[in-house]
Amino acid sequence: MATNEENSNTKKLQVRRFKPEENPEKHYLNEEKGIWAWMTTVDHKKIGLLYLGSITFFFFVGGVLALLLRTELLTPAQSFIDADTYNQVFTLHGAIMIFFFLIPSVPAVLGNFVLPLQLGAKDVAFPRLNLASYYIYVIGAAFTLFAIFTGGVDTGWTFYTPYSATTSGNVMAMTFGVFILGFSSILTGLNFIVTIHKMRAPGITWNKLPLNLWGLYATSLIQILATPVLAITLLLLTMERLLQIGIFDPALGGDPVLYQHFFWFYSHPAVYIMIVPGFGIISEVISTFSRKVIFGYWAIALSSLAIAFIGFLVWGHHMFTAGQSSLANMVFSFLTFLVGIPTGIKIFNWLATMYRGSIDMKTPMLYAQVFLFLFTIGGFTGIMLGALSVDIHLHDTYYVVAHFHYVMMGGMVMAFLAGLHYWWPKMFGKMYSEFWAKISCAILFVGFNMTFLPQFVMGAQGMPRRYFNYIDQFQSFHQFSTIGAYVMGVAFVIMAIYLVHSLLKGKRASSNPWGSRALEWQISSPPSLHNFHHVPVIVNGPYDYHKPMSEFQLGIAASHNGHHAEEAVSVSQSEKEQA
Amino acid sequence: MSGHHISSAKFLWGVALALFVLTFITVAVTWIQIPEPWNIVVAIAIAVVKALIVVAFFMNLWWDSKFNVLLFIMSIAFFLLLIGITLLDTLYRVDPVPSF
Amino acid sequence: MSQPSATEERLEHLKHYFIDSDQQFEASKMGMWVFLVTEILFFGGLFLAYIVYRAWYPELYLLASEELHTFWGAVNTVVLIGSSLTVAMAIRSAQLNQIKGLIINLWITIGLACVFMVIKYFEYAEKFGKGILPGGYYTYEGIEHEQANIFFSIYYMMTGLHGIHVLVGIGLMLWLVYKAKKKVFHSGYYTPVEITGLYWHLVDIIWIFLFPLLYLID
Amino acid sequence: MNRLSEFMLPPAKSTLAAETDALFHFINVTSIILLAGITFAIIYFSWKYRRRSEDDVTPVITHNNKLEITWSVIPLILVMIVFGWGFTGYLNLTTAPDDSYEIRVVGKSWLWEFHYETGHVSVNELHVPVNRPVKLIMSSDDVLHSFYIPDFRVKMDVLPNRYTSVWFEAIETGESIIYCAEYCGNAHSNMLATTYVHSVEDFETWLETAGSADDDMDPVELGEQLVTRNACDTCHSTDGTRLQGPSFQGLWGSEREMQDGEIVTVDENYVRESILEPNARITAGYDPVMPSYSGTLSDRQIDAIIEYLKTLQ
Repeated sequence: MATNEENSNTKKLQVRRFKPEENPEKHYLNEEKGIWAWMTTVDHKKIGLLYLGSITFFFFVGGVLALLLRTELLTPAQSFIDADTYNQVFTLHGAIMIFFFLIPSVPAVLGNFVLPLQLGAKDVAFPRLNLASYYIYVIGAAFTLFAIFTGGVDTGWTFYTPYSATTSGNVMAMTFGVFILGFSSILTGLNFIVTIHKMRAPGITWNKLPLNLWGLYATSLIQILATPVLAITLLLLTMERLLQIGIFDPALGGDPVLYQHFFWFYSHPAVYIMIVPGFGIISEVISTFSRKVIFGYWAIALSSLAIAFIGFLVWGHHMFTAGQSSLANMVFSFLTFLVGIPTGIKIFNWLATMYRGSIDMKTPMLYAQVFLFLFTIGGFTGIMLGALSVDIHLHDTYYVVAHFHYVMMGGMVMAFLAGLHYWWPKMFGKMYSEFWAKISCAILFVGFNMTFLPQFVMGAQGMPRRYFNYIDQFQSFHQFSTIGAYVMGVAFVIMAIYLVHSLLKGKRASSNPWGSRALEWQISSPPSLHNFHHVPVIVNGPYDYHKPMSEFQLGIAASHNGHHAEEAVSVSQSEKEQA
Repeated sequence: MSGHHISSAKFLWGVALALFVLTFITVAVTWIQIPEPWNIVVAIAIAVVKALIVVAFFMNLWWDSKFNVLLFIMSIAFFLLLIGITLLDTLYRVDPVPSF
Repeated sequence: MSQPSATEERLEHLKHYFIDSDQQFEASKMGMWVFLVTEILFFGGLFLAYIVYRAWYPELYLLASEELHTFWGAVNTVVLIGSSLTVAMAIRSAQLNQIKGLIINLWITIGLACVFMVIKYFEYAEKFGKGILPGGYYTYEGIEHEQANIFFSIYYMMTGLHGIHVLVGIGLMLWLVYKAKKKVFHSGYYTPVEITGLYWHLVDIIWIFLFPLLYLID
Repeated sequence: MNRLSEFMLPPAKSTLAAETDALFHFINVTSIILLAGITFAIIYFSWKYRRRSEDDVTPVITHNNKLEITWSVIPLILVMIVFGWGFTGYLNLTTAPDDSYEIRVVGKSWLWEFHYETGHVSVNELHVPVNRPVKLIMSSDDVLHSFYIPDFRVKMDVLPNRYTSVWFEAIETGESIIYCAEYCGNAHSNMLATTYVHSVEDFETWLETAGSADDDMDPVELGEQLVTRNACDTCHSTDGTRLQGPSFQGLWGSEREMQDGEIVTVDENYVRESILEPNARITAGYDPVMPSYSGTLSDRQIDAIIEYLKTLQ
């Protein structure tokens, strides 16, 4: 089929080879200087780095909050903070990690940086909108910080009514902050969709699109379809507090379960906003470090879209005990299991890609393996929670806490770290210490499992979540878990040290340290301000490791601005050799 | 992929006229009391027709790229999903009643 | 007026990362459609609340909609459809390089939008006077239904949010008039007019649904 | 298997617990087998196909539709089994037998009230007969709560505007803990109660005597008991510690500033008002979160609590 298509509307192009410049003197990091140039940049790479700085800050804050929680839970009764503080801390840990770290992490940081590079474009379609989305994020964050310092919020990140409508504290500032943040997410998604459609380099047909971009594309679709519903939900909640409109507050005739429908219609797909771009990264990393054609390209690409779609139909599995109708429970349980299938397909395809590959266990690959293991556990425990009768027992216990940490942290954060280590040389033109990176990864793996495996057992034993005090029976589990959290803390400190060291004194990275065939590795590290001095022309798929590197560096000299994406291209053999 | 469709003034007036007529009809049918639930069905049907006319001929989706059409359809589809699945809960609740 | 060379003027708007005006125009329009998707789902949430409560309390909707004036709702529908027409005419003018026509049509649109808002103002004022205030401030006793306040909460949320969109639309039109007077738009570049038009039509469509759903219940 | 079960799950003390547990173990075992396979593949491939030289050539294997179908269909069959199993279990968990013994449950921040057909109300103590289906019809007075007995594998949210229910049939006498599983504010984690499963005769006796047991008690002693039994001490300490509400120590006869600035002497009238209409006047610095005990405590009981408060100086 693919060949037919190519024959029918193929365009002949005269191309030559453009070898990437090694150790470029001028690149995007030094071409424009000064803090003002950074704050007003419309360059997608710099905006990606601005996001990287911000989410690192919030990850640090959220992480410290997590350690506070774990420390408090060392003893069954109060250890060092009171119940009210504890409730605020877990609310903030959840809200910050989800809205300020997980959701923007892969799309806004790595996506922003890599997407135009992988498309062979000079920037995203709407660079100023891209910058605006960053500042919207900052304003949203400012509102949230304002809420923290003016009374705090103790509702849990889910803001369930009627508690959130009646509790004291500055819930309005917080929900308003998250409301604003939603627009940042929407604008990023909008930008990516249009960019992927309109700004592909000649030859990047849909079947040559890197899987990372399929992941980002699916994510963007979820962002634009789900986030507006969060916006209206939070707006209604704000109005509930401001004007007592009563739609969600039973004291005024409203229905709290309706709020949960509103909330989870966004917040379940949001889980896929977090994890689907991670799938994209893992596909890139596994193929690159196995130096092998990805197995089942279309299976992986389409399963991302399938997950994005089915992910919209399953929100009610957060509400099995909430008092929704049995019919809804049945339908939601059924649909929930269907999400498992495309997820399984991905895992098996990745394994098949490794089969007979040439596997180089560099840090990104190590993280990808860790991802595979932890995410599989997260997936299986998801099956457990999807089963209606078992969920009745496990709902709102530590089992759920452990499950989503396996998916979010074991899945998404590991994928993010894989991506960060993978693209780090491209971002900064520096290598990091492979030795310390692996040590840190190993410690993180151990610490993670120490923290969250005991929580599965506690949860199955009946330990409810969001508990400040607990019965003595659970103390040893909690203590083990807390030690694990500190081990993870150590891993992140090591990571911070070697990454900062890499920035300051790291070895210069070559343009393509991993020997990847993907387009972003065929330009210098770090890239120049406008990415490409030529118009890249793509003749092979991004994972065609059986073809020589020279065929991946083709292009036409830049005689004009951007490029059209529509047609497939073919380059005759003689031209290739000429190159 | 014609992004620059130019409609004639006559055509645009015609579209507006159709919309005015439909507005009149939707008000007029409330004078002849149609029984529940058909009155809602008729009202919504007319609104859908009006909306489609606006989308197709004022917003030029009729001549627009397939993907923009797809986007529009997708938004409606997901909106219907949101409503349809939520109604599976809200319409089918059976609450117990205490006997004392 | 000095005559800048035609090609130079035509390309002022073109960003360096686009190949030509067409690509830029297509990208902007697709971006606007994506944005409209989010708008539809944003209002979708309110429609959901409307439908859920209507299914629960059909009699409430019958009672409460009697407080709304079908006549003025219908007038507002006609006004908004008229403004959709003038926006479409404005785009046509821009496409044909008729800058004067563009400006006139934009002014008419702004005028109609203001008429809409004025009518809305009188409707609101009348209800406020009766004690039909949003949410917890609801004091009206003419409707014998426990959830009467919720109908009007939904009413105020829907029409209020729609009204805000109309105000934003007016702001955008004023900005377009300003730009048009500075001779920014011509047949080769009228993207802002086109995408503002798309936005305005969506505002119209939402009202097309709000009108029967809120006013025409009997 | 039993050992593992004891480690992973609380004791199964209701008729339906075993069914839930069976599915739990089925998913666990299947998952562990599959996880072991996947983990083995990861490690084995990583070692077997490790890079030996920079010039390694890898085969071009783009896809295999048979494989794709295999690893789609087999998991699909497995999850459909799990779905059917879970759904039938759920139907059993939600369909109470017609002859169930009914008890009304009211969740309040932060205590559980149990109303019996005799009119008796117990706080944080659920008494049920063994070997007889018990159906709880539940509602909340304020925010969302969730009624959770791990030993019985039942859980259901408790809503302010609707009734919800759970049912179970205990298979042995003894005690089981009740948690609130839906976050409900400051003392969420103290909103615990206990289920006492009695033999049928014991239950009948308890029900008959429950209301009148404290008739001939000394008021101070009764007051002390009532403070514990009615979960007052969840939020009001008796040793001066600040919890969600003011401590009882030194409360009696003292002057307190209210939120609106009014100064109130803690006397009989004020204590009575605070128990029956807690949100009428709130001490400055505290939130209006206490539920009303109107209908739960009799006049005599309130008097006893007052007598007890007088002793806490």
